[in-house]
Amino acid sequence: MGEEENIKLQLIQRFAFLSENISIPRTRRIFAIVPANNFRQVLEYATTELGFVILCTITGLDEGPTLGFIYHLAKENGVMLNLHISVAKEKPVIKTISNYFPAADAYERELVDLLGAQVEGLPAGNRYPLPDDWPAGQYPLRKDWKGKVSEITEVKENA
Amino acid sequence: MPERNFKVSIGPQHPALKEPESFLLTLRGEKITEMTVRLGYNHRGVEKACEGRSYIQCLYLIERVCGICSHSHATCFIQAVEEIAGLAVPKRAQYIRTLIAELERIHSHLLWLGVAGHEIGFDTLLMYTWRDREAVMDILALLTGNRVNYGMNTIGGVRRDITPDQIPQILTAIDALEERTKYYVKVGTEEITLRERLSGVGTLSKEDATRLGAVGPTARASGVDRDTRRDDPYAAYGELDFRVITDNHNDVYGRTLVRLGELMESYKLVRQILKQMPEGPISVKAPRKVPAGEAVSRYEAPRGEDVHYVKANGTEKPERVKVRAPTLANVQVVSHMLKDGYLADMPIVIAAIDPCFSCTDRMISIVDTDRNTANTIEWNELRSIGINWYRKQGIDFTELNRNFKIARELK
Amino acid sequence: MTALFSIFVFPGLLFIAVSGLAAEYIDRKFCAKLQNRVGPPWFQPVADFIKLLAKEDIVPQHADKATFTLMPILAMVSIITAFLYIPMWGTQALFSFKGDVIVVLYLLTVPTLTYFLGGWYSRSVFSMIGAARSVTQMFAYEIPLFVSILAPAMLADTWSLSGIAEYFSSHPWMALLNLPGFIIAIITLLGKLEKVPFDIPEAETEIVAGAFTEYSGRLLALFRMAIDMELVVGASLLAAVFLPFGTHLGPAAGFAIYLVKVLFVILLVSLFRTVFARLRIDQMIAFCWKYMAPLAFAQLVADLIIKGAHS
Amino acid sequence: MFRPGKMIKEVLGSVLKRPATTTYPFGDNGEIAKNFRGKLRFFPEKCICCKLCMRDCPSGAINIKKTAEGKISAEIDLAKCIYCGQCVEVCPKEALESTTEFELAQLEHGKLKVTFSADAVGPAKAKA
Repeated sequence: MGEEENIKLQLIQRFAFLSENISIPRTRRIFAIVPANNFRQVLEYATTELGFVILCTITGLDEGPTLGFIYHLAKENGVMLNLHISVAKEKPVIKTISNYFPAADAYERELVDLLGAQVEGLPAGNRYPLPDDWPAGQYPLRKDWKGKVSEITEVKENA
Repeated sequence: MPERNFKVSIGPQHPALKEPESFLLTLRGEKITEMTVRLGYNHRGVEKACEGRSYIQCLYLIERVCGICSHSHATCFIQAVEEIAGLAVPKRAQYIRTLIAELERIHSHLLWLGVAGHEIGFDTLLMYTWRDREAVMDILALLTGNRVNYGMNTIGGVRRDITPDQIPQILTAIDALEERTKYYVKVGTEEITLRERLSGVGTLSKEDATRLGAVGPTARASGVDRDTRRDDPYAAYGELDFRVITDNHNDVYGRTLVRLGELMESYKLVRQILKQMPEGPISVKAPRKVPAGEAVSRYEAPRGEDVHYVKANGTEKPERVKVRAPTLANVQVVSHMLKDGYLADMPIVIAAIDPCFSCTDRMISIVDTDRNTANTIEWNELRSIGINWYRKQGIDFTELNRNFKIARELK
Repeated sequence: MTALFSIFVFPGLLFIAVSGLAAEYIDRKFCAKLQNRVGPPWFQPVADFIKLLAKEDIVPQHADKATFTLMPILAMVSIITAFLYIPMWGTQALFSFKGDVIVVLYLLTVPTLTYFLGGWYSRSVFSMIGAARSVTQMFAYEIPLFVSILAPAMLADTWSLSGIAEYFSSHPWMALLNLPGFIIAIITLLGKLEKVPFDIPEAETEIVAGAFTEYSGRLLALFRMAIDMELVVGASLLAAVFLPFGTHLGPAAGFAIYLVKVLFVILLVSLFRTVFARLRIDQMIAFCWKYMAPLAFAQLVADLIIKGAHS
Repeated sequence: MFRPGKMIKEVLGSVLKRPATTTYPFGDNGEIAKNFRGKLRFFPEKCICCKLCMRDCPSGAINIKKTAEGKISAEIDLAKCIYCGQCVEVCPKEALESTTEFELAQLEHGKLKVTFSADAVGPAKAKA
């Protein structure tokens, strides 16, 4: 039995609700769909007991009615655990994980700026990556966002 | 030195920074007491743009996320796409990708060495390393056609094969570079002013490196033994034999040694790849539509681990592409390293993570002219403001332009 | 009439301006050669100078206008004045009096002070940091530089530069004794000229251009010219004090030899600035006080002992 | 172990060497890789107007249209082109080719649009 299977078993043993939601598409890759309420337990278990000590990044997804967040965790030996949570778009509130991973700070700010997630407990700081005068309520990575592209028009000679 | 607090804004435009980003430093004399970082000046909306393009178009867009590590991003992205599409990339293509990857690492590390020299006022080192770097740039141009943005990858393989007559040329260049790198190791370890400026600067303990999630040579110089090439092998790395260089100096000097060591390893790797490269096809036919699915791809770029996440929805275009460039993981680390350092060490500490902010930010904001009129000037408007300003000063380029035009037409 | 000619044309203003530009060219070209580059064409310094003269002068809003505009001129004037006391060919300077060594060294300190004042009254952060660094650095290099030049003066038992040149011209072997002093002087001269490894006050990658950050147009042109002239004057001073060879061959040959000596010093300066990294201000001060100053004093003591034994 | 001025030997050795840099324009010194992806060239007589290149072009720089029966013209916007060479790759008839021409700067924006049409003899190019 491979290490991935092992981790899958351990996860299911601890969290029964994960039994149907873990897939292993290839070696060293584990995807798990986690209910948003249980996310912190799973994260804590994965980081402390299973040795997933590296946070690769956090991906934000627009899934229609919900916003999805994938936390890409990795072990020192290259095994990756991708925890996928979904929250309602009307109230896209997630808790910060920067207490576990200080580096998550930047990734979470990205979610705030680009997807309009509300991250609870995010330490104060500059916004990233959009400019300070970016209009409120505009979230570029949402599927319904259509920024008006200002074309560089033809330059008239000696205007 | 006056003992009062200065606020110094380094950036968005500053000679020490090759790309726009802003560091607000609070100084007490020459010591940095506080600093905040503001990134995002290079935000070009690449991730959003990918959603409106087909996979092959995305590939060239992703390749242009960064000039220096263009192959890294392209390969990382293409690996994820191939994984979703279930394409079996031919062995030879894997080897060619690895070869370009290592050549890219060589040119990137030599570039870094020069930049590091420049940041501490040692321009001679810059001139010499960049001169020698031309050897590897020539090889890259020979193999791929271009010095950067190689365009080597395509979905399902690579676009250009390595011909037998190119191999001796690569080997000669690598031998010459190895000689030179040995010399730079000597310069780095023996030249006293260089050592003085690098040692004990920007220290980062192993604990902090792990806690803050440092990646790449920055982490490895603090004794964190992580390298995606070994830990999560991709392309041909699983079949190659190489050492992961770590160092325990925990400072900029250590980072220099790690990069120099990695250069030496890369030379060995290039020789190995050329020796072991199997014969065979270089690509498989790829479908235009990629079945629904998701994949995460990791890649050890010269600056550290690059992570791409691709989600496909069964159409020609990806549903979501996420790029995590190595520098973003290291920004936190820089803030930590600069605390209580000297202003004079600021450039080299920032340079020591080999920052690449264009990678990090990835996205010009697609300016919404309706809402943002006050702050945005159209190109034409800007141009006419410029021309009129000069006219007011009594300088008019119209005549000059006309003469120029006539001269060109005559030619 | 001849006095006016000497002050404005030769060996005064015009000559030193031309040789300053030539020195900058030689410095840049040689540095490029050392770095395996092509380097600038011969007219580059002149072209830069003319370009700057044609540019707009911008005085920052919060700057002290009078000080800001006065400083470049003051820097230039003090350097030209210093030049008049340095013997070029032969052993006799244009003007000379007892104790002119002190005056020349004093006049050569003035430019650093003008950088400080000009930078400080620019009221820009980078200028102020650069200005503060200029002065901090000055305290480190001035002492070894002074002492290393005073040592030959002690040996020659005179306080006039022409006298020193005269003495060593008749005792050429004595000049060799001062070789360590020459090396100290040339290293500290790098500090005075603010060149690598001591270009801390104008470290480009840290504080943009230091005290000169806010300068533009004519004022910057004057400052740059002053720095170029300082290179020539510094090199001439070192040549007169430490390299007193061929001073009795008559004006033509003497002048040629003078040029060779100055060229030698300039090339040494270029070489040094090519092979080192820029030090940090604390390292620079530690280096000057720990090594340069004691060595300079040792030179002085050695010279005194020899003088005692000689007489 | 520590040697101040470690590079002195190296730099002095360079004085008599030929400089590594050259002045621009290159003249005979310039060397461009044979497979460099520079300005595109289009052969109207080979084109079958399948428009695969237009579909794959990441920046929408190519515009191919039939001007008359059997006559095809292509407009390539060099300002938009990112010189990736994907169009050359995808073309089934080799009607497109990357040349080694790289000095493409123009004073006027409009001159960056290059039209290739079959009207003229051979693969001639007329600047719009």
